[in-house]
Amino acid sequence: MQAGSSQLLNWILWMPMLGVLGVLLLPKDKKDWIRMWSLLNTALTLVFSVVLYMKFDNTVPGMQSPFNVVIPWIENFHIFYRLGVDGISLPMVMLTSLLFMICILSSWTIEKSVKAYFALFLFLQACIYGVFLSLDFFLFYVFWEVMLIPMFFLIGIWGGENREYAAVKFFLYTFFGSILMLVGMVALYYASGSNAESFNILALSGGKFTSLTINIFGSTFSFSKLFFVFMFIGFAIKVPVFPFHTWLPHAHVQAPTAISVILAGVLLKMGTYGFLRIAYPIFPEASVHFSSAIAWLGLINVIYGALCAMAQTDVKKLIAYSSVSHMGFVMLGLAAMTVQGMNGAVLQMFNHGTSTAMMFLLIGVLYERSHHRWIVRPDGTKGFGGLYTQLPRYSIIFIIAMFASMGLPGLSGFISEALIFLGIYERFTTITVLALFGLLIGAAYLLWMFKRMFFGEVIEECKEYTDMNAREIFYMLPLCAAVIIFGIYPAPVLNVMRASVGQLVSLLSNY
Amino acid sequence: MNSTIVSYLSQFEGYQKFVSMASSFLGSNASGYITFLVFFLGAFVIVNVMALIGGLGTYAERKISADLQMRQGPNRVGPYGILQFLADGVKMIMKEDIIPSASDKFMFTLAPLLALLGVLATFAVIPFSSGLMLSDLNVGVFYLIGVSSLVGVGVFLAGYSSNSKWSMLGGMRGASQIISYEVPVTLSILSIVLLAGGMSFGTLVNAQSGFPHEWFILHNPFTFIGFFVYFIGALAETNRAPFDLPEAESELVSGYHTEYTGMRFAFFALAEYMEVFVVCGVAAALFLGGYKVPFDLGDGAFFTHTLHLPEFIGKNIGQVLELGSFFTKTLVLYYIVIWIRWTLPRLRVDQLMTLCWKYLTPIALFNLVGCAFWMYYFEGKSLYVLLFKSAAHAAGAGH
Amino acid sequence: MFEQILFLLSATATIGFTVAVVGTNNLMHACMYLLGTLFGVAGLYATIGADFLAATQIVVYAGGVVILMLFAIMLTGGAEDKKNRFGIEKIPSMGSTKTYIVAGASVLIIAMIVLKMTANIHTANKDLAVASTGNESTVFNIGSLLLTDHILAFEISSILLLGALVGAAIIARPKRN
Amino acid sequence: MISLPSYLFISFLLFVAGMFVMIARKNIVAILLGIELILNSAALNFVAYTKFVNNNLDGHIMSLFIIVIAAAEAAVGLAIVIRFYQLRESVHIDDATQLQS
Amino acid sequence: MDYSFSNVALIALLPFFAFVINAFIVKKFTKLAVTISCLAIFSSFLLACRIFKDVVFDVYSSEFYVHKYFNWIDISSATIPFKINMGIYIDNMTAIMLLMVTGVATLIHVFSTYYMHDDARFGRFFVYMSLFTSAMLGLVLSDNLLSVFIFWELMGFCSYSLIGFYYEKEGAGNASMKAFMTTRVGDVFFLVGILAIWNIVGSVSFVDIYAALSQGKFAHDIMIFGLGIPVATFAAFSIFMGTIGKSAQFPLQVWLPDAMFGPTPCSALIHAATMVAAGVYLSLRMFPLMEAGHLLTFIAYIGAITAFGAATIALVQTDIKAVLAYSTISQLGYMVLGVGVGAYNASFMHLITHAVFKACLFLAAGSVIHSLHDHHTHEHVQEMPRMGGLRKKLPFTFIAMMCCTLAISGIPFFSGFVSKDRILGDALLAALHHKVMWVPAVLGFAAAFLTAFYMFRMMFLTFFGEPRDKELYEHMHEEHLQLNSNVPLLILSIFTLGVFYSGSLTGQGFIKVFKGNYEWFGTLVEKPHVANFQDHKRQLWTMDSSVDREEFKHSRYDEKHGKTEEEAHHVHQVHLIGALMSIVIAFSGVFLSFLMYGKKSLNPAFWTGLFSGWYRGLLNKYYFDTFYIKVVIQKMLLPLNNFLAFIDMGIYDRYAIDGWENVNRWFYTVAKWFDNLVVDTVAVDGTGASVRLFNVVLRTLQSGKIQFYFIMIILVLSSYIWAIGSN
Repeated sequence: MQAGSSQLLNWILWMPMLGVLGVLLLPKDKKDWIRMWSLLNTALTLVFSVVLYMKFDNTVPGMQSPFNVVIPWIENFHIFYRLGVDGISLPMVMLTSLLFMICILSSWTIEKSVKAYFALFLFLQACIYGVFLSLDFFLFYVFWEVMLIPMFFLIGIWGGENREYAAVKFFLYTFFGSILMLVGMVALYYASGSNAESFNILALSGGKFTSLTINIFGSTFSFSKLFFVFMFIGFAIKVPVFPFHTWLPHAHVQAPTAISVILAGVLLKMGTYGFLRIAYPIFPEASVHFSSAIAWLGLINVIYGALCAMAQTDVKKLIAYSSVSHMGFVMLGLAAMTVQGMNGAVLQMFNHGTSTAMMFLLIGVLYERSHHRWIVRPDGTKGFGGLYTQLPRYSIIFIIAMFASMGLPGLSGFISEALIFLGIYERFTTITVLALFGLLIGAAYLLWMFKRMFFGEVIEECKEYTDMNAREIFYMLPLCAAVIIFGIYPAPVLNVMRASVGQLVSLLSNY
Repeated sequence: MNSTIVSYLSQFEGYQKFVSMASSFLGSNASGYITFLVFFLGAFVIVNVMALIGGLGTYAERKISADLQMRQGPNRVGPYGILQFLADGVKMIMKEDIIPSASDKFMFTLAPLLALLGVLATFAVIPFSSGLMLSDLNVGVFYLIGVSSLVGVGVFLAGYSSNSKWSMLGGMRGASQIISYEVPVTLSILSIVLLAGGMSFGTLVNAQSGFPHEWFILHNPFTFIGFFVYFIGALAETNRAPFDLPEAESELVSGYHTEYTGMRFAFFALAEYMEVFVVCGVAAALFLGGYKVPFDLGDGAFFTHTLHLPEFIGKNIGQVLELGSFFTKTLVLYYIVIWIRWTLPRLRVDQLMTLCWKYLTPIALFNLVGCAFWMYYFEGKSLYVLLFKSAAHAAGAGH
Repeated sequence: MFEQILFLLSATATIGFTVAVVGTNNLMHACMYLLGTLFGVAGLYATIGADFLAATQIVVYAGGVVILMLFAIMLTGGAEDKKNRFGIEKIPSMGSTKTYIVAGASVLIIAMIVLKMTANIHTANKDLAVASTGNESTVFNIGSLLLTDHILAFEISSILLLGALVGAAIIARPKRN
Repeated sequence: MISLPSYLFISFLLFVAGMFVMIARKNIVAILLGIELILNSAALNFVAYTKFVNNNLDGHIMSLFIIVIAAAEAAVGLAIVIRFYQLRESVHIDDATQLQS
Repeated sequence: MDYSFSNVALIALLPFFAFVINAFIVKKFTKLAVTISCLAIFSSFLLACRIFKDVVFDVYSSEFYVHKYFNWIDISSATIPFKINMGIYIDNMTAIMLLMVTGVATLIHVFSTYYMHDDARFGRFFVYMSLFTSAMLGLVLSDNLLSVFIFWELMGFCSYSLIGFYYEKEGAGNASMKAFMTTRVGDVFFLVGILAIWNIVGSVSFVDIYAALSQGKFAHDIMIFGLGIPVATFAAFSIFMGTIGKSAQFPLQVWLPDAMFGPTPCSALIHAATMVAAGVYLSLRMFPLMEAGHLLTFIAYIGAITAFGAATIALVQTDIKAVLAYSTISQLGYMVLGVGVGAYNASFMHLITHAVFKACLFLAAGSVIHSLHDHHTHEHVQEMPRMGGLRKKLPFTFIAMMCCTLAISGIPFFSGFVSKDRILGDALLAALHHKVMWVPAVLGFAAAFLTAFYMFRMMFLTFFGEPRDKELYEHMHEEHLQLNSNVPLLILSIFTLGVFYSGSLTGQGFIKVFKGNYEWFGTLVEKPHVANFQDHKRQLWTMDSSVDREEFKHSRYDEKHGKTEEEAHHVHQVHLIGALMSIVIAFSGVFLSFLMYGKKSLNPAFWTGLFSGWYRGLLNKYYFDTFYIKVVIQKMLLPLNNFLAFIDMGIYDRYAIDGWENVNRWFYTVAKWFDNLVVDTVAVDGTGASVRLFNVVLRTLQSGKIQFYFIMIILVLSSYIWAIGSN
């Protein structure tokens, strides 16, 4: 530990763990105590994150040394407990803190083994913080993997009717990617000389493996290109990028509301965060080499996700595919490797986190009333109709969420998408023009869904639904505020990230 | 050895002259012998004075209880009956010394001696004043705790060796009670040790000052609670009401000393009253500033330097003030102990244990951890300093 | 001078009480003699400057262990020999001639060996033996050592104590119904 | 007078006495008593050596741990004795031949 | 003049504040919310008046220009700068636009308090209107394309919300979605254009774009889809696609008629006066780029086709609002045609005049609809066949509507004549110069004829003749002069007079406005100067390289660009012809309509019967909707979606991903067999058996006596120590 270092990151990381302990100590029957405790815990974490944001120095690129924590962990293998925060991870940490607090509120109605639920939930939070904050590759990997455990149980126990299948699929799929990543990690460890810095992400980055080659199966490969592909698959599964995306609709649809929110709002960002933190800085020349491939995959994500979303009759599945589409924009921004594109990508990560979280939360609210999610039932009848008349407050918030997701100017999605397009147009003009049609289709499926569910006469079934109650409105408000405020004035987020992103871009521009 | 009776005396010229005179008389360095002599004398005086105080304790108890019950109390022997305890003592000595035939004679005789020994040994470290302290051990408090647990052995042996059911039960109760309550008491003391940074009484008392806000009891919320934990635990350790279960008359005739008569019984009684004084003294020393006098009058500097009194007189006036301070605090606590005895009803055995293990011990542990946190976060500053000095500092009053 | 007086007293007490522990046939008395031995050892500690250790010895043994043993003796039928529930008479529990002989033989062997060993070590280290210097307070140093160099042992022993506490409570609790 | 051999001798006596008690007595409590003696002898040895040979505090700390272990041992051992007595109405060592009650 | 950023931006911000406040209080304090909205827009109007006053009466110059900006997004890192600025940009055109928008919006707000009063969501309507007005004003004030795009989309959102205002109706949902999606098609292209311009200029501020144009930065090609396209053409086309979407030009005109599902005041403001005109405004702003991209011919064609096609469809509509909707499309087509033929300020003038008279027309139609209340269905009547003879009951509405109809038909002395005639005159001039332009010119004149015809058809059907639905007529109340119902109409109808816009009838001196200038419009509105304009010609791309492009660069009314005497005379001649032709055409249209619907000497049914094929086509709007919905969406897009979704979940996920399960199953069957037989039975159990042998031996040493063990330990230890010691 360095002298004078702040323990803030440790607090943020371990606070949820304290929460888990507290939940475990509370008696099983005191459900409200457990909920209140979890809420208190997440609120405290949020406070810590805000303090972190306040103390953050916008002008400094890279890791902010006052927050760094370095403690030897397994010294024989040069594994350290190394935490740090920079402009890329800070928005993610803020997002995580905010969403988890909101999700605790939205999970208030869960009655099935409350104790286990909240314990796992807080555990999940800690793991996610671990991923976003760790600077040691091994530590990163550990959190990355451990995160699967609570997720598996949360989907598998509290999910919908087909939950076991979804949980197992999610687990195996992401696990497959992680194994490739593990291979990459080990290769890096040996390639960098297995010394004290071999797991240090910062020390590894900067294009040190450019000219290295490796012999596998008798043929020679470029070390960096080979392992960039490995890492790429590992992260791409999490994002998810086109051929690896099929776990997502299952997991989202089957997961309970709060978990869907976390899945879409935070978990998907871990993939793109991995690119920004690991794949790009460590293999810059390979990233530049593969950037057009990434751009094409991103384009496919955008268009394909949007088209698939349009065909869905299950609202949640529709939103799940829309996440695929939106994460495609992030991939496009990453492929741009310009300052606008990268900033836009990070901002889009944040903005998609808020807007898609709103969508999932709203669908959760509706599901609590209707207990089904069909826009059109398989037999062709309407699942919902005239909700605008029946649920006016709900509809207004839904409109905000929908248009934010669609990228309406004045709401948060637009700025990030515009920045991404400004960034990528320079390098891939054709892809940009094609990807812009993703916006069009995006608007189409959302509006079509909205039209089918909200307009028209109230159908018989919907007449019993009650409008959102105070708790539900309360937890939607911060997200609404975020969506609107960052849509008009994104500087609070952009200022934080620009120095770090700029550093990354200038690294990449050398290749 | 920070401040003992010897080191106090050796700062005066008279003593030094006496030592050199004795050395020349003996032909070798006599300081060791004289130190031994001083210790011996000091111990003798203190033991006797304490025995007196123990005796007076019985008188005080009777007088105060009478007062509380609107009676007269002893009033025949001496003025206000103040010599009553002497009369009782004479009566005790005159009584026949009975040893039950079925008892274990060796241990029957050993038990009261052990009890008395345990109490008297503690006087070695009690800080009556900065000069009047027999030995300022580095492990003072620790020593005190250890030695005073001999009382428990004595009580138990008395109960066992009497070979009587009442005694047996009383002895068991006494021993278990003393062992149990040692835990919260020690933990509360430990939190004070944490704040003062040492276990010698000199360190502990010197970490405080004359005014109440400089005492450890008002140092932080944890010590404030800790004082009460200590006090309750000390009551139980000395078998005082409302924890006087080992000698509960209504249940066990007279508890572990049922079979004892005469001077052996007097030893037990004396031990009890002296132990009450000891625990009150420790409470005063640890929590209430001990012998400290306001405005640092105790070190005599005021009298010698400002009033230009001779050094010997000035310092001794300081010592007297300190003694007064210590005894005032101790005796007030003593009064409270007696007051409690005549006010509160006795607990049941299980309630006693519940109180100890389920309430006092966790609270004491919490206090200990709390004090540790306090030390860590506020760098050991007291609540008063934090509230007023820091506020003054913040207001720009200077550094 | 004090120290030498104290040493003489303590050594005498230790040896005397130990012999008494071995010699007595009354378990209760043995226990009391043990208390004397322990105090003697505490005194010995004090003579070589282990003040904290001496205090600990008194606190732990006099306050805890001896009383515990007294309790145990009392709860297990006191000092007298007893028959077991099968009615078969056994060797007296405080020992018989036969056990004394066996013990004496064993002790003799080990005593010889230990003496030989200490003699070896002693001759080997004769030059290294330093004279006792001034006795300073050990409290602070022990405290800091416990929390720095020996922290692991310290923590483990605390866990051990906790385990012993819980374990003893559970084991000694009479069975329900 | 205060020298290493004298301490070692006292410690040796304690050890031998403890061992004798352990072998000769058949009462379990008595055996535990012997164990205490042996532990004390070891602790005394540590302190003596550390004083006269190393002149540091390691021996003290070791002795502290010995005391701790002695306390724990006494607590658990006596608990077992009491439990054993409840089951067998005996504290005779030779009655303790079965691993289960 | 002191124009700080804040006091100019206040024009747009006041309605926005009204929106924010109203959004929260509208449920509880509806009246207060409405008042706040109206006051906000009126204050904006006053502020706009101040700017307009400065433009016209204080400055008297064409160089009125305010440009202030602030830094909105700054993501520049240590090495790479990147900033996006937002700002306000005021020139003469902006000032006129501001006045028009705020004025019309104020009157419509006032009218809405009457029209929407009985509606259940009276307050919420004003919330949307405030947001819309602020967005429109923001667009007008914008100094760059990105903020134009932002407000553009915001207006789209308001339009969406207001079309879907009656969300209980199924049709409202469809219409709103259609409107949003159709304009969104254009918007996507618009965004492409913005990106292209940004990539070249490094900014999208108008000033920077003009500067870049004059420096010739657009003179290169860009590779898209493997094709090389001149970047100016690409950018101009993309931007113009935005205009097509927003201004409902061919082929994206389908949404505007459906947009009439919204409340009539919103149709007046959004779908007639302001939002749809914003598309044309954008084209005018980007006029130099259009020129640089050689896109004007294309624009002219699009405009003319739209103007003519929409006019033909309007002929057969029976819904009063539908007629007005198609006429709006048609008039927008005129404006675009004006852009295409280079009639820069004529086009802009038409934008302004059209806004005024079309807003008035819609409000009048609203007044008519509001007064016709069907007591059976409890709905308002919009169908013209059930009207007729309303002149007597609605005299003020009739006056207002008549003025506007005269204006739109191009009758002299009314504003429509002034502006439309100039566009047509320029079109004629262009046609004379180049054969390609004949088609737009002819279509333009034909559309003018049709306009006069269908507008008067509407007037005749509505106000003249005998009431066709007697019961409806009986239930109508007499109209009285009322501050919030027909006074706004009358105020608007005053401004349909031509003198407010021009000092002349045909472009020649008639009234001197100020300082010897006849034309305040011509003085104030001037084509953006692009000095040293470098033309990028690409041999393979340009349709006809022989065309003298220089001709298109200056409007005929551009006084500043000195023409030779001969040229001026030529222009004058052509315009005179054009004016005469349009007067003749207008009157003949009116006359034909009078014959058919006034005097009823010609039976419309005969003509429809004669051209029944055409008639069906017109009724079905040339099958555009059918094509888009039935073919493009239902036959192509949705099946594609379903197919992809099926591939994704049904085939790819099911076989390619989950299929691994079978592979695994085979593996573990083999592994299980191996494990059972070899590992478990032979290796593991065998080891156990061998251990058991030793047990038998060692068991005998267990005596169970502790002291025995203890002695053993001592002996063993002793021997061990002995062994060590003896060494």
